[in-house]
Order: sequence, then structure tokens, then C-alpha cells
Amino acid sequence: MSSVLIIGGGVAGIQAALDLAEQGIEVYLVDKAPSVGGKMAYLDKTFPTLDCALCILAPKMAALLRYPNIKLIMNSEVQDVSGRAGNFKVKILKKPTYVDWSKCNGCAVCTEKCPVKDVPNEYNMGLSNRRAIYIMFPQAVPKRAIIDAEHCMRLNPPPKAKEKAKGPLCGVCQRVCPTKAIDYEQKPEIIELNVASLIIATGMELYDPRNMPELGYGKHQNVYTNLEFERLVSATGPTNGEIVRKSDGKHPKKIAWIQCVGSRDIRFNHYCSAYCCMAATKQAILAKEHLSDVQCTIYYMDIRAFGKGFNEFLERAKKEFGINYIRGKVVRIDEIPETKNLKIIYEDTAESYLKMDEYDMVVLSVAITPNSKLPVPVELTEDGFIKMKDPYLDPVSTSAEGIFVVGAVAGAKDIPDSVTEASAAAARAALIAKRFSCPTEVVK
Amino acid sequence: MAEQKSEFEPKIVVYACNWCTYAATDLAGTSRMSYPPNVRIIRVMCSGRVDPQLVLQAFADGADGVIVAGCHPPADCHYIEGNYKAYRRFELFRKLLGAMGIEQERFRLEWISAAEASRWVQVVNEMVAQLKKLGPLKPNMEVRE
Amino acid sequence: MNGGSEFISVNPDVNRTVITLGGKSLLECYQCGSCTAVCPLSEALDVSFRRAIRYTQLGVEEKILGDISPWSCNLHGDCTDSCPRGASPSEILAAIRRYQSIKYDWTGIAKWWNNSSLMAKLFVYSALLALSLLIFFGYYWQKILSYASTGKLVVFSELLIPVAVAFFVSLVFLASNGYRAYKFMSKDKKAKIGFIKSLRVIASFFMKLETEAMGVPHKRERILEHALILIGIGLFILLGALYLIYPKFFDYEVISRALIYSASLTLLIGVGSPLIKRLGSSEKTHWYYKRFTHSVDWMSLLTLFPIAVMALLLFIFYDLSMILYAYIAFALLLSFLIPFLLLEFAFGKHTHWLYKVIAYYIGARAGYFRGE
Amino acid sequence: MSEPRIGVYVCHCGFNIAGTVDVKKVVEFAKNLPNVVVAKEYVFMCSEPGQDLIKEDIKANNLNRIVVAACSPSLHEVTFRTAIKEAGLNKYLLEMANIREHCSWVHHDKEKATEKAKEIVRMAVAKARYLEPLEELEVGAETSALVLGGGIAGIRAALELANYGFHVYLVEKSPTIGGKAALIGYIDPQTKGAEVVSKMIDKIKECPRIQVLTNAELIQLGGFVGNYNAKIRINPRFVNERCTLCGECEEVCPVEVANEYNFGLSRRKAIFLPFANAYPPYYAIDYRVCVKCGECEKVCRFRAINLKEEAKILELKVGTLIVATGYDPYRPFKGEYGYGLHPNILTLFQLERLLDPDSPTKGELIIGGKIPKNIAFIQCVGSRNTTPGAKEYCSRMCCTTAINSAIKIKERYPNTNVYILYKDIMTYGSDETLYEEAGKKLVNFIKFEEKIPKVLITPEGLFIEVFEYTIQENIRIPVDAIVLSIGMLPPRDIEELIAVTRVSCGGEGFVREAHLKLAPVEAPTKGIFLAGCITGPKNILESIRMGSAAAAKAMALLSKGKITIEPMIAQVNEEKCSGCAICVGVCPYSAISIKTVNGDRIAHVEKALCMGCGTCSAACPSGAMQHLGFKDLQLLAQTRAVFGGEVHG
Repeated sequence: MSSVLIIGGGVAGIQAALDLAEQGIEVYLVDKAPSVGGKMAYLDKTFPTLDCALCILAPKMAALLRYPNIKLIMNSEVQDVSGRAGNFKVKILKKPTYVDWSKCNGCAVCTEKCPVKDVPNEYNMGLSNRRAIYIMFPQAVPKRAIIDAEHCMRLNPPPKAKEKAKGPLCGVCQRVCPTKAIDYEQKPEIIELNVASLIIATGMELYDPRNMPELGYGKHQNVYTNLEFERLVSATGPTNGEIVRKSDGKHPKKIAWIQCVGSRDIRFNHYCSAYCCMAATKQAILAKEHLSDVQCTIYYMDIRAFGKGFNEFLERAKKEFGINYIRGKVVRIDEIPETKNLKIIYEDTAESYLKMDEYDMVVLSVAITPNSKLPVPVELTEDGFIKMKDPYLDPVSTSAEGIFVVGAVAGAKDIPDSVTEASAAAARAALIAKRFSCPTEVVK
Repeated sequence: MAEQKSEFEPKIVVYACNWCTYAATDLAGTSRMSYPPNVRIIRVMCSGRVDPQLVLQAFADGADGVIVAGCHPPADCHYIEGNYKAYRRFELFRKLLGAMGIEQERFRLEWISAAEASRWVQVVNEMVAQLKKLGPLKPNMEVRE
Repeated sequence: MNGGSEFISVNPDVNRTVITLGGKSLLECYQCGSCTAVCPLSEALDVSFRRAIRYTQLGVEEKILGDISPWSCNLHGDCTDSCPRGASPSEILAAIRRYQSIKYDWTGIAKWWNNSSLMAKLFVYSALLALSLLIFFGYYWQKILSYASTGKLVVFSELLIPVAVAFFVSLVFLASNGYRAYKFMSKDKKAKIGFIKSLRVIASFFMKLETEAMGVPHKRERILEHALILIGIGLFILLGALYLIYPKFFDYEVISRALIYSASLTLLIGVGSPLIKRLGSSEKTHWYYKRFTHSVDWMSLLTLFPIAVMALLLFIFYDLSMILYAYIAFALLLSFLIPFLLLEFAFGKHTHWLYKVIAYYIGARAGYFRGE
Repeated sequence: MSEPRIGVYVCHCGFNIAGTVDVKKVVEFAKNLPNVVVAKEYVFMCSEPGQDLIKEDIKANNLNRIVVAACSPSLHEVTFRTAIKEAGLNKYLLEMANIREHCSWVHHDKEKATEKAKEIVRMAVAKARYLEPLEELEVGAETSALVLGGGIAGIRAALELANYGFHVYLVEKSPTIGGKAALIGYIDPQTKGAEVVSKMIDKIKECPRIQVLTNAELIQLGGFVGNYNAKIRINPRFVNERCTLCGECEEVCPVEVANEYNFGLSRRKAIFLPFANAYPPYYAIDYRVCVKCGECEKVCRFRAINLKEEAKILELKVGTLIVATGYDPYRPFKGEYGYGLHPNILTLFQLERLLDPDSPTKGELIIGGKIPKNIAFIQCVGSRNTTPGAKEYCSRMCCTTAINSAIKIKERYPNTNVYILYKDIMTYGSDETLYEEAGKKLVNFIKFEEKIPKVLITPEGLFIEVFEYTIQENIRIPVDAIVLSIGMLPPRDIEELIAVTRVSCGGEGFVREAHLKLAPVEAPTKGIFLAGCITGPKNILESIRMGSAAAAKAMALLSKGKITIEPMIAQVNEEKCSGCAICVGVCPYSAISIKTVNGDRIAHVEKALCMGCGTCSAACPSGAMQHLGFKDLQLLAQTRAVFGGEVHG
């Protein structure tokens, strides 16, 4: 029985890995981040039930460690895929973590002693700082430390200091580490694998709102992307759930959400990103829960509350939480220099009147872009998603035999659909791995 | 009571449901929050598992306060409706406490989700402050073996 | 602003006609309001281009004809650049303007003019041209020869009668259609400010708007072309007036020549440069020249261009004292002028200056200008 | 129970515990707790050396209970269970004392933290004293499956399960499989529903492991995961496989009813063929309306008809059940937007049928005798609280279907004006390109909000009055035909489904998943899976994917031929049980039933169904019901240990 490679350790990748391991199949799970969890790990709460994202994800991530036949290959990227169904040769570049993960057990003592304190923390979207040696987030799986070579004084000493100092500039983490797990000489290595089938679960990135300069993201301090706001409002976030403005650290009185930033727009992405209407409604409710007197407004063109429990959630947001919805596309955001408040310019299509409303904080519901630039021989749709071979008769297969695709990289979708697809793909991949074919299925 | 002369430290027994409140107490730990050490946490699979007799036994053994905590209704319970059963039992139980000479404030039924570490810390602080006001539990019933 | 209680009937075929009039992407619009929000006008003027497009999509006839927003559009093109659906609000609004001018015109000639093919229009135009050539080179030919023999250029003579008649006829049409337009546009728009104040408001609005637009290269290009045409025509009118009141002005060789040549040159460049850009296909030219290719747009340039050319030739020949040729050029100028007046000036794209003025006036009077 | 010999291991966890708790004092304290034989400390108990320490001690001092005082059980309980199992000790004889998250990390007063750590260890030791060995339960499992509902989700699930070597019974209530997807004209501008379904049916024909039972209903389901016995009633079809589809019987049949396969657009006889490539591919007699006149039997040259056929009952033994019984279209009440008061007002499904080439009008859009000049779709009929009868949820795919049909109409009849009156266009994801294309094909979209459109039936014809949201005007549109985009409802017979399969329903009436995100294709009761629109409105793609996922989950559960079940479940002490059945009502998984054992009423816990919440044991007045791993005695010991008290017995 040969094994299955899953590219991408988000909720879909994890679910596929668990389903495969459940049947005793060997699974390699590759992820470019130091921990699994993907985008869902950034979330505080999920719609429409507002139960906490971590309470769903953490048990699944912990379960990964229980199966001996799941091999996590973190901080790595797939370099090349060749061969055909049943016999793929895969080359994976494992970037150095400079910590021997077999010795490290995540005690995090090194992360308290490291002298470099001001590295922007990607997990909190740069809203807080971390050390040069860090654990991605408290509930990371595998909970191991990793040295950020770029900011580490030892591995990448600032040029001036380098000449002056004779020996290595620093070695605090190595001295402090109780299990002697730090290894500064670790080199990148290429891992070669031979697998029966592949599941692509690389998920999505957020579209960079800087492509729309008129919205002022990156220029105006109080304009956030929805993922940044999610970190801000999260209990494990940079401010432990305190919603504060970047400019003056005060609680905002009025927050606006702007929908379809980069979606449903031929200049950027034709498709609708499906998640953002509900995500904005959820964030507005979370904002109301944290700051009872805050006024939340969502600027939309069509509010897409299509899923199970979504419309009820939307009605609750309107009636119970008093969140107001204005139909109009915001075309420009100006910053008022003195107060750093923001003036958004749009036409209120109900009253056919150009309006310029003022807000303390504006959150952009940004489009998603698929992580589909992979060295894997699969066709893409012209929107850049990975194309499904036959959505009706062969739902999770790609154009290449034996390679399956799940989650947001195949099309904008939310967590339940990704998890459902993952189970379907896991079974199809298992079929090939187990050489278990039935005459009716076209699997060779 | 030995520590009578030093300031009174109430002892609180907590029955925490594994999926939500226990996870919140863990998160309070991983996020390095701090709260008074007066609580002793007993893990149960669901708040529905907590038998009122157990709580009475805790009071009988000298607990100054008891907290039963589970998942938020309506939809967080891992076993669909265990928290509703606890809710039903302990609303009734709270009324009986008065009849046994135990102030109702010594017992709390809370809903704390796995991410609400700060809520857990707030409940503990409130409970300790309240019990310090109430003073130690004066047992007026002897305990038959 | 909110709808009255009674129901407005809707004519489903309106959007079909507006699409044939050049608003190809009319129904691609999903009513998001970017065009209104992005337009430099809408910060100063309370208009909604989205709503005008909406009325046309639905065919709410009475509302379309009363809507001043299509006429307030100065073709900056920001809306088309930022339309998330890739529709082209600029072209749609141009088509709505054509639809409105058809409805304002009681004769039905505007309807033919806007709907007919370029060939049909050129055919009728050349027929009228042939007629006027017959008049000048037939009936008046002897008169022209006699004038030519005097060695002096006599501008005001009976030669002008046919042109005057044509001009008068076109004015009649323009006035009647203008009145109808006024009626439609001013319906249920109460006058809030006086006439003078309206003019001042419009003037300050234009100054601010155009100076801002000058900053943007492709806008500056079109503003300059349009300005050249206006200046050209203005100078000619000035020359005419001077010729009447103060003929001795033309004795001052240098100034009069300068004035004359600048008038004809500005008109020539003003009309010639967009024409060349439309005919050319270089990458640099802004999409405005490539897209606005409705036959009405072509005619507005094609009919004006020869007039500018003849005006220039007339003075060149005169200065080279080739009097006969000067008179021939003058005759040609007048012959081109007649069809221009009767067709283009009365019913074509040129009517837009009349309807625009009315629209702005009513808008200003009804207090649509913010901050007033 | 053997005399408890407890080993206590206190972890430093680097400085995390040792930083604020004096580990040495805790170890000393633990040494002289009753039944404690060994008490040690180590810097990292969860590391390999730490686990080896425990394993050696178990062998050396034949310890039979282990207490590890370290981090939270949610992190390393499993690690230590596997460790003591490798040392030959039953893996449930372990108790974790959480002195990190609950003590060293949250208290900074060293002295008080150490005191608290001691008491936490004392509580853990007290509970450990009463731990009992537990065995994971293993139950044999059938590798066969019952798929209820022959729509595309059910067919997809059946095909996938057959791939994994399962024997599949595909049970369908109506005379043919294919469900509604076969009737919907065009799923997207290029693909016809009937084509997709016929390709799927071809695969069903090829596969020997799928047995299709039509006219069949599940009337009883007993047993538990891996070992269900299902009772199926197969209603008489009266026509057998000798039928050659010649159709002569149809001509002579006197009974005529509305044809539900054309959504009432046409009529059909009592004996009929549902649609062109129906499967099983022969006629069927509608046993509800047939008057048994015998004409068809007489005229049939191939003796394919036998009117004396009786309903049959089939007993099946299956490992799993996949519920894929789909949805029912919303039925507008008479007068809702004029429905039923004018022939030119039809539902979206009827329009879909009209546009289908093998429809009564051969795909031509002929409504009220002619091709309509103006046709208007009204969205959200029956959804989003628009009309009194409407449900609150959005039915998710009526917008996409309506736009699909609108594009089809504009392609075939360019001079027909098409309007879509909508609240919010729900073309989510990549369906947005359909919305774009509709704009390019000159479909006119009209938005309404709270004030819903009104249909006027006047002598001059049909009109729609609507308060157009984006111009805030009441407009009246002349139309020749109106299409009501109807939403999706739970199937009318969902009550029977719930009674038989013990699935439960959510707020809006569809079946509820175990967890929307953790387990979207599983029912709360183990072994039952869900696919397609039974859990809520979905489009065809999503239903098909859910069919595959449900099959995959079933296969993963049953592929090893046996199932292991967590031992922390409820257990009845038969002497103490008085049969009062309080526990039966309390159990959310209906895992407890009352059985009479030689005269006495005794509660019986179905091991495979019990998920181990313990609610029943707290409700049990006589203490007969015990929750293994959290028995009354164990919790009592832990409670008393807080104050140093002891428990006897």
C-alpha cells in the first residue's frame, strides 16, 4: 500500500490527512508555514454559529499527532512533481528551522530570552511583535520553535556589528535551551517522496488591497483588512481582543466594512469570494460584543447570505445587534489629517445621492486569490483556480489523473464545503493508494 | 480553622466541562493570565454529568463555594443538550440551597466557551471577592456517614 | 425624491432603442453607483448617473426625459475607467442624450439623424450640399464674378441670403425643440435661486471642474480641442460683428489678419485633431476616440471640418490677392454652411450645447449645486 | 479490584512548572499519600526519557495506577496512555494532574502555588485509586450500505461506496432514480441535467455491486452502526423487465393525472414512463391511481404487465445508512403572486421543464399559446420571509437557476424582454460570471427590498407593480408571463424519515448535521451519514460532492470490518436498576432502552450509540447508571480530596 501526499495544512488538508490516516494509509502533509492550521488558525469565531474557530481546529490539529502514519513536513515547499497516478515522484524543499524538532518540545523558554524583540508577527498580521526565535501561535501543531534567520543576530548579523565582533554575535537561545535543540548550522534539504496520489489543499491568500490605491490601505493608518480586524478582535490577538485604532490606540466609535474589495470587479477578480458578506456581519457582531456603543455599518451591493443558518444570522445582526447595511460601492477613502478618521465616498443607491460618511475605522472585505501557482501538472481556470476535471461525474479530481483538489484553491468556498470536499478527496486518493479499483471507476 | 487569624481564603470547587470550560481554563494558562489560587478544578465530560449530590458533598466537606461550568447554549454543547440538562437541574438546586442554610451566592452556574479565558478569570475573581464578603461556610448540619 | 404613491408605467422597448443608439453595455450595469461616486462632477453637483442609466434600463420614459444628469456629463471618462462590470457609462450616457434629443425634437428629423447609417446621412448631406453649390455656382455665379472684379472682398452681400435663411430655419427648430426640452427638464423641479445667481453658480462650478481636469493629460487633450472649436466660432462671430459695426478694423492689416487667421486656424485644429485621432489607430490615443464612433459623432466633425478649411483658404487667397479664388472659397464656405446648419446644427450632435445650457440652468435654479 | 499501587510523576516542564511550583516538595508530599508506591520528578515527562521513566517503574514496581502531574490532559493524556499501554498496563489506568495551566502558569505566589499543586496531585491520586481497567469495544461491521434516496447525491454516494467494494442498496420512493436533477433542463448554460443523470445511471448499470430498489420505502431501522437491519417495503410496479417501451398500454389506459415529472405542465396516464432515460428502463403503474381495469394487461404483447403483483417486504443487513432524500420544491399557495389564477404564471421548475427539449413543447417557450414578449422572474418565492408562507432561510440556488434560464431564453428568443425581480442576487463564488453574462445578454435586473412586488391580473393582461429600490419609484411593468423562482423545502415526509432513522432536525426543518464544520456529512447518531439537500438547500455540484464525502466517511468507518468505540461510556449496574427509565429520556443519542430481563425492567445501554456524556448517570436516582472513567465514586473521591477527606468502599 503506498502513500498519499497532501500539499497545504489548512482545515481541508488536515481533514483529508485524518480521513486517510483513519484507513491506515501513510500520509505526508506538507505546509510552507511552521504550523498547520492555515487561514482558519487566524480566526477568532466562525459564522454562523459564532463558536470559536480554535475549539474546532485545535482538536483536529492535535489528532494529527496521534496517528503514527501522518508525517508532517513543515516549513517546506513542493519543488517538483512527476510520474502518474499510483506512482508520483515528488521533490520537497525543506527550509531550515535552525531548531532540531526531534529534541525541541515547545517549552518556549528560548522565545522569552531571545534579545531580538521587534520582529512584526505575521500571525497577528504585523499588529504585534515577536522574537527572532518564536512559536507561530500558542496552540501551534507541531508546537516547535523556529528561528527567523533574517532577523536572528547570530544567523544574519547586522553588517556594522559583524566586522567589529570577532566571534558569533549571539547564542542566547542555544545556551538557554534545556534540550540542546538549537542548531545554527542546519541547511535546507531536499526530500524525495514516492506517493500514489496527491491532494492539493493549498487554500487561498488575501488579495492585496494596495492594488486599489484609492482605498488608501497602507497609506491611511485606520484602514484594515478583514483578517487584520479578525486578529484584533481575537482573544489570542495582539491586543487580547481590544479593538483599538492603530493611529491613537483609542476605541473606535464608528466602524465601516466595505464589501467586494477586489471581488466582482473585472479589473481585479471576476468571481465573488463567497465568504466576505458573512465574515463582515460576524465581525460587526463581535465588535458590538466588545464595544457596546460602537456603530457598525456594512457597505454592500448584494449581501450573500446563502448558506445554512446564514440568513437567520443576517436578520439577527440587523435586528438584535443593530448593524446597518447601506447599498453602494465605496470608490474612495480619504483620511482627515487631524483626527486620522476616514471619509468614505460612495453613492447611496437607495437615495441616488453621493455621500461622504466619516468613520473612525474602516475594514476592507478583501477578495481571495487561490494559491494555485504550484509545480503540479494541473490545469487552471482563467480566474486562477485549479480546474475540476468534471464537476458532476468526478467532483474532486483535477485534469491530472490521481491528483485531487479541495478547498478554496478550487473555488471560493467556506469551511463546511472545504471539509466536505476533503473527505471526498481523501477517499478517492485512498482508492489509488490501496490499489483498490472497481471496473466501473475510470481509475487506471 | 487554622488560618482564622490570617485573612480568610475561601476554597472553591469547580466542575468544568471538558470541551468548553476546561479548555478555557487551559487557555487562561497558555495566555499566562493570573487569578487567585482558591479554585480546585474537577474535569467532567459534560456539565450534564455533574450530580447535585456531588455539589452538596463538596459543601459538606467544607467548600466555601462551588462553580459548575459548561458550554454556551444554544449550540456549543459537544453532546447537543448536556448543558440544558445542567441548566434545568441547577436552577432547581439553587432554590434548595437557601433551605439548607447555604447562601445562594456560594453556588454559580456559568457558560464559558473554550476561547473565553478572560471570562473564566473574571468569574473566579468575582467568586473569590464575594466569598470573602460572605466569610467561611458555617455548617449547621452534621454529616451522616 | 422618494417615489409618489401612483405607479409609473414602464416601456420595455426603451432600453432596446438606447442600445441601438450606441449604449451597448446598458444592461451590463448592476447598479453599484461607482460611476456617480467616482465622477468629479458629483461632488459639486447633485446628480446620479446611475439613476439615469437605471431609468433607461427600465424604460421609465417620463423620468428619462426630465433627467439633467446625462447633459451634465463632461465626458471625463473616470466612470468608464472604474466600472466594475466593464460597462461604459460614458457611452451609455451619450446614447441616452441621443435618445433625449430625439424625444425633444418634434419634427422626427433628429430621430432619423440618430438612427440612420453614416452613409444615409452623408447622402442627404451631399444632396443639400449639391443644392447649395448650384445656388452659388449657378444662380449667383455671375454676381460672384462681378464682386471678384471689384478686387475687394465683400462679405455682406446677397450671397449671404441663403445662409441666413438656413440659419433662420435651424434657429426655429432649435428654439422649438429647446422649449420642449425646457418643459421636460423643469417638470417638478421648483426654482430655488434666481437667474443671475444660477449663472454665477454654473460659472464657478465650471471653473473649478475644468481647472481640476486640466491636471489629467487625456482630459486636457479633449478640453483643449473643445475650447479651440468654441474660440474659433467665437472669433468668427466677433469678426462678423466687427465687419458690421466697425469695418475700418480691417484696415489695420496686422491685427485683423492675426484675428482672422487665428480664428480659422483654431477652428481647423479644434475640429481636425479629433478627426485625425479617430481615423488613426495609434496606441496612444485615449479610448474616447476609439469608442465614440457613432455616426452622429462622425457627422459632427465631418460637417464642420470643410467650413474651417474654406475659411482658411478664403483669407489665404485674399491675401495672395487671388480674388477670384478667394470668392470661390467663400462660395464653397457658404455652400458647406447650409447643410451644416440645416442638419448638424439643428438636429445633430451640436444641439448638445443648447440642451446642456438648459440642463445646467435648471439644475442650478433647482439648487442641485451643493454648497449653494 | 487489585490493591492500588500508584506511581506519581511530577514534571518540571523546563521552568514552566518548576519556575513557580517547588516540585521537590510536591514529590515529597505525594510520597506519603496512601497507596503511592513511587513518586518521582523529571524535567520533561512527555519526552521520550520521561515516558521511559514511567515504563521502567511500572515493570520494576508492578505499578497498576499512574498519575502524571504536568500539563493539561488535552495535550498529552494520549501520549501517556500509549506509553503505559506499551508497558503492559491498561491505558485507562492513568490520571493527569494539571499543575501547569491550572497552577504554575496562573499563580505567581510560589508558596501558594506549591500548596495548590499538592492538592491537585492529591485529587488526581484520589481518583486514580478508583480507576478501573477499561477495554475499547470492538464491534463487527457489515461492509454494505443502504442509500436512501435516488437523486444525484444518492447515486454519487452509491457509486463511491461501490468503488470501495461495498454492496449498496439504492432505495428510491418513486419508480425511477435521477431525482430532480434529471428534470431540470440546464444546470449551467452548456450542461443538461438529464445528460449528467443518464451518464451516472450508465455507471450504476455497469456496477454489479449496486442494487437499485425503486417504489421502495424504508419502514424500519434497527440495530446500530455496522449492524443495521433495515426493513424495506417495495410497492408493486406491476410492469416487469420484459417491457419494450412500445407504449401501447399507455394509449388504452383510461386514467389520466397531472404529470409530476413535468411539474404539472402536462398530464400522464396511470401507466407511464417517468422520462426518456429513466432507470429501471421500463414502464410503471402508479399504484395510487390505477383502477385495475386490466386494459393494459390485455393489450401488452410481451406479457410485461401483471396487475396481481403485491407489495413485498425486504429485510437487509447493512453497515451504514446514507440519507439523501433531497428536498421538495416550495408550493406557492393559490394567489401568491397570482399563482393558480392565471395560466401564464408558472414556477421556475415548470419553466425549466418547458425549456427542456423533451418537454411537452419540445423546448419551445410557449406560454399561454404564444412566445411571451415580456417575461419576468420573481425571486425569493417561499424564501427569505418575502410572503407570509415563506421560510426564513435563502434557498441558495434559485438565483443561479433563474439566471441560467434567462440566458437560455435570451439566446433563443432575442426580442423577448426578460426581467429578474430580486432582493439580493446570490450568484456566489464563480457563478458570478453567470450574472455578468446575463447582463451581456440584456437581462434586466430589478431590485426590491421590504415592499414585495404585486402581480395584477387585468383584462389588458398581466402587470407587475414593484417599488424599485434603486430609484425609489413604484413602477408598473407590462408582462406576458411570470416565473416564480420557488425555493426549497424539507421533504413533506420528513416526519417519517425522522421517526425511522432517528436523525434530528434543525431550526429551519432540514436534518441537522453532527457539527456544521467538524462533521458536516455525519448525523449525530454514529453510522448514519447525510448527503444532498436533506441538510439544506444546495446546488447540484455541492450535493454531488456531499454524496462523495458521505460515502468516504462511511467507508473510513467500516473499511476495517470492525469498529472500536471509546470505553468512557455509560454502564448499568443491573441489581440497582429499578427500570424507572429517567435515563432513557435524558440521552440525546437515544442509546438507552428498557429491556425486561426475566421479569424485571432493566435499562440497557447500546454501547455503539453512547457518546459518553454522562448526563444519564447524574440523572439516575439509584446510582445504577455509572459513567466509566467518571464514576460517582471517582468524582466523589476527587471532591473529598480537595479537603484531604477520604472515601471508603
